[in-house]
This record gives sequence, C-alpha cells and structure tokens, in this order.
Amino acid sequence: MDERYSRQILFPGIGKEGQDKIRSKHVLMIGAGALGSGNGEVLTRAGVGRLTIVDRDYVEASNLQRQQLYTEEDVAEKLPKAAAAKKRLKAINSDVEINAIIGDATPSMLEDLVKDVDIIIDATDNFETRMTINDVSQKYKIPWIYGACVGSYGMSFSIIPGKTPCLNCLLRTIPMQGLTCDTGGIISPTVQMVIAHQSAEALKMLVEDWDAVRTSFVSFDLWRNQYTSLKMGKAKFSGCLSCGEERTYPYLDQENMTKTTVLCGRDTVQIRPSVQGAISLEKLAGQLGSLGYTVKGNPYLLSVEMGSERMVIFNDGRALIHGTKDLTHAKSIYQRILG
Amino acid sequence: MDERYSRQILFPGIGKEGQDKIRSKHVLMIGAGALGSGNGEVLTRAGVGRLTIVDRDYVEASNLQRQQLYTEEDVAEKLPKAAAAKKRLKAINSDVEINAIIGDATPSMLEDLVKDVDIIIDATDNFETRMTINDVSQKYKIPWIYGACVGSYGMSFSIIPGKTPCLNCLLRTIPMQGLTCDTGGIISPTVQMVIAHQSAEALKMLVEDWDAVRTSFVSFDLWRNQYTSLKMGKAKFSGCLSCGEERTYPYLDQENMTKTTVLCGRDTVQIRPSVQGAISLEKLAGQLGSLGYTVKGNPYLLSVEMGSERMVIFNDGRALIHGTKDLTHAKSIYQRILG
Amino acid sequence: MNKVLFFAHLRDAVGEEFLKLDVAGKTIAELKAELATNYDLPKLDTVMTAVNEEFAQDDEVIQDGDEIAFIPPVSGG
Amino acid sequence: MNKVLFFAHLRDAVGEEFLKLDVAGKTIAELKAELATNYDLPKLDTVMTAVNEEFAQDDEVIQDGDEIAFIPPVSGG
Repeated sequence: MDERYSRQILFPGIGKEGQDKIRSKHVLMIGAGALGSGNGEVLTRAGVGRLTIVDRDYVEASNLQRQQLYTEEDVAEKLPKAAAAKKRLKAINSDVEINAIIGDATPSMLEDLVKDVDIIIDATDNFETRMTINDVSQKYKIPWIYGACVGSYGMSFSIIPGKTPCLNCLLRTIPMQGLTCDTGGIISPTVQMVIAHQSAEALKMLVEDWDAVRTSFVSFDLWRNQYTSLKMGKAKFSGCLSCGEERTYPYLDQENMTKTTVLCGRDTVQIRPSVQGAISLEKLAGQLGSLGYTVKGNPYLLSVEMGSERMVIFNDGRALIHGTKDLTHAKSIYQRILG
Repeated sequence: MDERYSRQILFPGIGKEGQDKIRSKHVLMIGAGALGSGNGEVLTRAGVGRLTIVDRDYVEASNLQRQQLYTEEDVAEKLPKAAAAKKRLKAINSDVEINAIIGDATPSMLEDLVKDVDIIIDATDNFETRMTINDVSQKYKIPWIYGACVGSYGMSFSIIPGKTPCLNCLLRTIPMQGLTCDTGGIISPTVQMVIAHQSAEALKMLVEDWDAVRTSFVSFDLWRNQYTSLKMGKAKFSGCLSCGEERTYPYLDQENMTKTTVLCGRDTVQIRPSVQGAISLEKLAGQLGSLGYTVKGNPYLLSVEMGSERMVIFNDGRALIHGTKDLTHAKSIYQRILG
Repeated sequence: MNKVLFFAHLRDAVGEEFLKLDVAGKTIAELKAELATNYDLPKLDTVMTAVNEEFAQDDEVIQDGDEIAFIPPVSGG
Repeated sequence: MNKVLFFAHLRDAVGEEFLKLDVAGKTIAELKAELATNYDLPKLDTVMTAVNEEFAQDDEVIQDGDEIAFIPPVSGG
C-alpha cells in the first residue's frame, strides 16, 4: 500500500495521516457520465475506502468522446454506466469498495444512501437532481461539490453546510432547460478541468483540511482562455428554503419532481413511471419480438427499435426514448408498449 | 463516426470541418506517464488520426495513483508503458492508429520521428528531453505544448515556432535539481488540470484555430487555490540558441546530453548530466529519506538503495547506478530523482 | 462608465465579450431587465452576477466604474 | 513598497506566501541575488519572474508598487 500511494503521501497536504483518512472515508457520487468517470477514477486511484455510484444510463457511442471509464466493448454490450464503471474501477484498484447503483437519484433514494457518507460529488447532468443533492446535503450536514460544463465552459463550487452559501441561495429556482448542452456540445478538456477542481476539493475534504477548501466559485472557458474566481461572501440568502432559518427542503418532496424529462444535450426523453417496480424484461422481449420489433437485451435492460425512435426499458419500469424531445410523444410510445 | 463524435462536432470551435481536421492529423507524444496517459486518452477519444507514443519505462505500482491508462494487471505483467497505453487506447477507440515506441527519446530518434508530425505533446518528466523537443520543434517548425506538475502545482505553455517565445528563451539553461514527482509528490487532480490545458491547446491546434491558442503561461496551485496567467510579450530572447537568429539547436547535439556508459566489467551504469555543477546532497538526502529510501552519505557522495539497484550520486551531479547494465533504465531512474 | 461582461452562451447572445454601459445608480435587477429588453437574451433570473469579482444580489446598486459579469450556471456533466 | 510572491517550493523555502520589500530601482537580477543571500532559497537563475503578471527579463528595473512573482518551472509529468 505505501508504495502504491507513495507519491501522494509525499505531498505535504496529504501525508501518511491524510492517506489513512482517505482510506477510512465513504464518497457518494451521483452520476457516472463525463464528470463521474473522471472523479470516480481520481478517487479510486487515490485509495478512498468506499465509493457509491448512482447512475441511470447505459454506455452509448456518443459517450466515448469524453467519458474516460468506458470502451467500445461497453457500448457493444450496452452496459449500464454504473456497472461498466465498477468493472473498470475494480481493475484499477481492487482495494476500493465500489457500490454500483443502477437507477435514478430520487430524493428518497438519496436520503436512504447518505446515512454514512462523508462527501457527495455532483456528476449529474441536470439541475433537478442537483437541487435534491443540495437539500440532502443541508438536511444531513454533508458537504457536496458542484461541477458542471458545456462546450469549453465549466464551473465548480464547494458547498459546506453551515459555512458556505448553498446552490439554492445562488439559483433560487431551477434554471430553465435547453440553455446548454443541446446547443453547446462539449469537449473533453473542459470535463478534465472541472474534474481537476472537484477532485482536488474532494481530497481536501477527505483529509479534513477545511482551511484549504476553496471558498470562491470558479468558472472558466478553455477555448477563450478565461478563468474567474468569484468571492462568495455576499451570496448567502437568509430566506433560502434549503439552508435558511425557515428551511423546508423543497427538493426532497417527490411531488415537486418531474416525471418526464428531456435529457440535457440529447435527443432523448426519460420516463419515470409514478410507481416503480420490477418488470419482466424476458417476457416483454418475447412479446415485442413476436410483434416484429428488433429487440436486444441484457439482464438490466431491453432496447427496442421503433422506426425513428428507440426505446430502452430498464427492469424497474423506467425508460429512455431516444430520437425525440417531445414529452407527450415519448410518453405515448412508452404507454403503447407498457400500458 | 458522426454519432461517436457528435458532442464535439456540436461545439462551435470544432464542428464538422474541425472533426475532419482532427481525423487527418498526427500527434507525437513524448512520455506515457501521468500527463501522457491523460493527453493520450483525450486525443484518442477525440478521434485523432495517428498518435505516436514514446516511453522508456514500464508500469509500476506507484504509477497507479495518477496514471489513468494503467491497471493492476499492467503492474503485475510489468508491461512497458507504451505497450500498455496502446492496449487501452485501442480498446477505447479502434479507429485511431497508435504507434507505440518503447525507448528513450533521444535527439536522433526525435529528428527521425517528426517528419510528418503536426504537433508534439510534452509528457516527459525531465528538462533535458523538453529542451530536445524544443529544438526539434524550432528546427522543423512544429508546435509543441509544455506541461509539468509537482504536488498541487502545475503549468502549461503553448510554443509555436516563429510566433511565441520558446522554452530556451524562458530557461536559458537546464534547471538543476528541479522538483520531480518522485521528490515532491503529486496528487492526481494536478495532473488532470495540466492535461485539461494541454489537450485544449492541442485541439485548437489540430483544428487550426490559431487565434484561440493561449499566448499566456499558465501556472496554478490547486491546494492553495491560485491561478496565474502570465503575459509573455517580453519573454522572447533574441540571443536564444534555439529560436534566435544565430540558432545552433544545442539540444540536438548528443554531446550536450546526459551521457550513459556501462562501466567495463561491472554491472553498473555511469550517468553524466549535461550540465554539471554543485548539487545539494544534504537536501536530496532529506527528500529521499522521507520517501523511505535507505540513504548513506558523506560530503562527496550519497548512496541510495533502490530495490535491486543502488544509486551513488556525486556532488557534481554525476551518478553510478549499480545493479543494472540497461542504459535507458538507469537514465530513467536518475531523471526521476534529479529531474 | 461600466464594463459588463458575458460568459458562455450569454456572450453568443449579446454578440460581444463585453459592453460599455453607463449604469451607475441602477440595481442589478434593473440592469438585467434592461439587457433582456435590448438584447436577444434569455431571462437572467438564474444567472449569477458578479460585481468586481464578487457575487452580488439582485438589489445591489451599481457604482460608477464597477465591472459587472454575468455567469450562467450550466447543467452539463 | 513592493509585494514579492513565491510559488511552489520557493514559498516553502521562504516560509511566506509573499514578502513586503522596498526594492524599487533594483533590477530583477539584483533582487534575485538579494533573496538568495537572505533566505534559504535555491539559485533563482532558471526561475521565471513576473512583474505585474507579465514575464520580465533579469535586467528589468523594478518600479515602486510593482508586484513581483517568482514562478519556478517544474519537471514532473
């Protein structure tokens, strides 16, 4: 072990004591796309004790350009990202305990998961989940690290309950969709830069060097050669419903959550049935096959070609409709198959 | 192919035309350690046409903490880094032509290799090789991208012949006893941050967006939350032997390079650095001691046990590596400690 | 006089990296409303505002010489 | 008065993030020599110098109020 981690033990900010602390910690990471791949790899290589990964997607060809844990074989096998990530992370460091959860990070799931978690890494692709992370963070007093990017533009901010402003202080409401990934695309250096900031903050928190934690909000543009460090002293909002005195944690209430979502940057609608539960993919595959559809599957999901659209159905009843951004249309396709 | 690269084609700085350019280019990368792993992966995922990788080392346990292409299996098999890198990169993107060269990046090798190369990525761990890259870059008019890091501190600078100052303008001579990852430690977010800068510059150059190329020298410290962008307008040195009017390309002359010799009749390699001068044995002994090495010394020399080898370093920078006859391996050990 | 900077897609919407405007005495909210009227910008409710590299609330009053930046949070990841 | 900043291992050697020194009228080379004498610093020949965030040669003369930074190139990778 000492040889393996010798170069970071040599770094004065970590040392032998810091390495032991990293080893004793549990990190919850929401998302295993671009930011999740990179943050997960940094923490696994650094020797974190436990890493819990939550992701609802499977690996697609368009991910390979920037999502560093995945290969062409994962695409061919349509592996869920959480499962593919775990496979690669175990090959990198077999000492780290990896919990892979294939599913949507709902409020109730997050409240269940955070019990013994030390920090939360944001690697999601939407503000709704981030607001839920933010409320969970405040309610259970667990620091989290916001990170996001589009095009050559990215940002990061460390949120420590009781100390810094929270994401809801800054946004007040969930920003309208469609501003970003659909139109902006993404290059992988931007992802790397956000990962650098998030994972450095994560290491500081894991070794409990709270004085080193960044208090500014960083944003940058790698193509335009900009870097801004924003002082956040005046950002805390006393009336904040997530961290203020009269807090209600609005994003922990499932009733406030959307049931159908256009996935950011993708021509895809996600459908979450109001009641989730195990469905028989095998039986469904048989039915659809006899209907003449081209169906491929594995134990986690079923992929069905439907003209210009393609539906991927997970075994909890959730589905992704590729080839549309129309929520109603997507729901219609879904209901045609699953009732 | 369009689906695979769709997210970066969507980015206005690249587009369809940019993607075709990336596809038509050949990148030479010197080194496949931490910076080489990350830069190689970004470029391979981005779909570069050809990537030539030169590295002289094999994968060791202490690499796994930050070198993102390698796994525990590569360590167990003691694979050369260039070969292990190629294996992983082909699994990531089988369309990219990867040339893996296992060997030392000498002046003559680099002059042979650069013939049809578009850009050179610096992923080495020592200044001598960087100065050779710098001379090759000037002589054959090929841009290169300097990147380096130690601890939480890193830097990058884009060097375009005929336009920007060169590395020899900035340094004038090879720094003695620079801090290396083996003596100063390193955390992996620092590596990611340098990679973000280097690979963004690489993409700009590959799509020929020369106006976007960064003209400032970036340095940062992720633990101390610093970021500096240094204007380089006054950095060009008219008397520079690498890029000035009376240039001699001193680092293409084998006579000016580190000399390695197998001592006759002994299992020992002698290393003579290109620049000789007093080095602080006391300080070095302290650093190596804190790394866990067994060190003995007197005012004239230092003896360090390094596994099956033993290095004796004299106070003029000369060294003997006992226990090997492999010149490249011996030089690698030397430069890892002394930069 | 004030320098007003735009980041990411806001910059594309405005068509300039920055504008020179005389907005001293106005609040950030007033400036946001003015910009939304004069330029093809999305609503700026959830865009973060910096005055002289420090986060500013919507009711902050702009002083002469202040440099204002609009930094839109993004959701990609 | 001048603010003199140190990066990376130079900072550890000096023991401070920055020094307040009155070095107006001196050249960068003279300042380097003075620092090497007064602090446990390595030779600063190959350390890059910035004056007000711009690269400066060794013969540049320091003005009052200039902020000087010493940025050591490193070789790790």
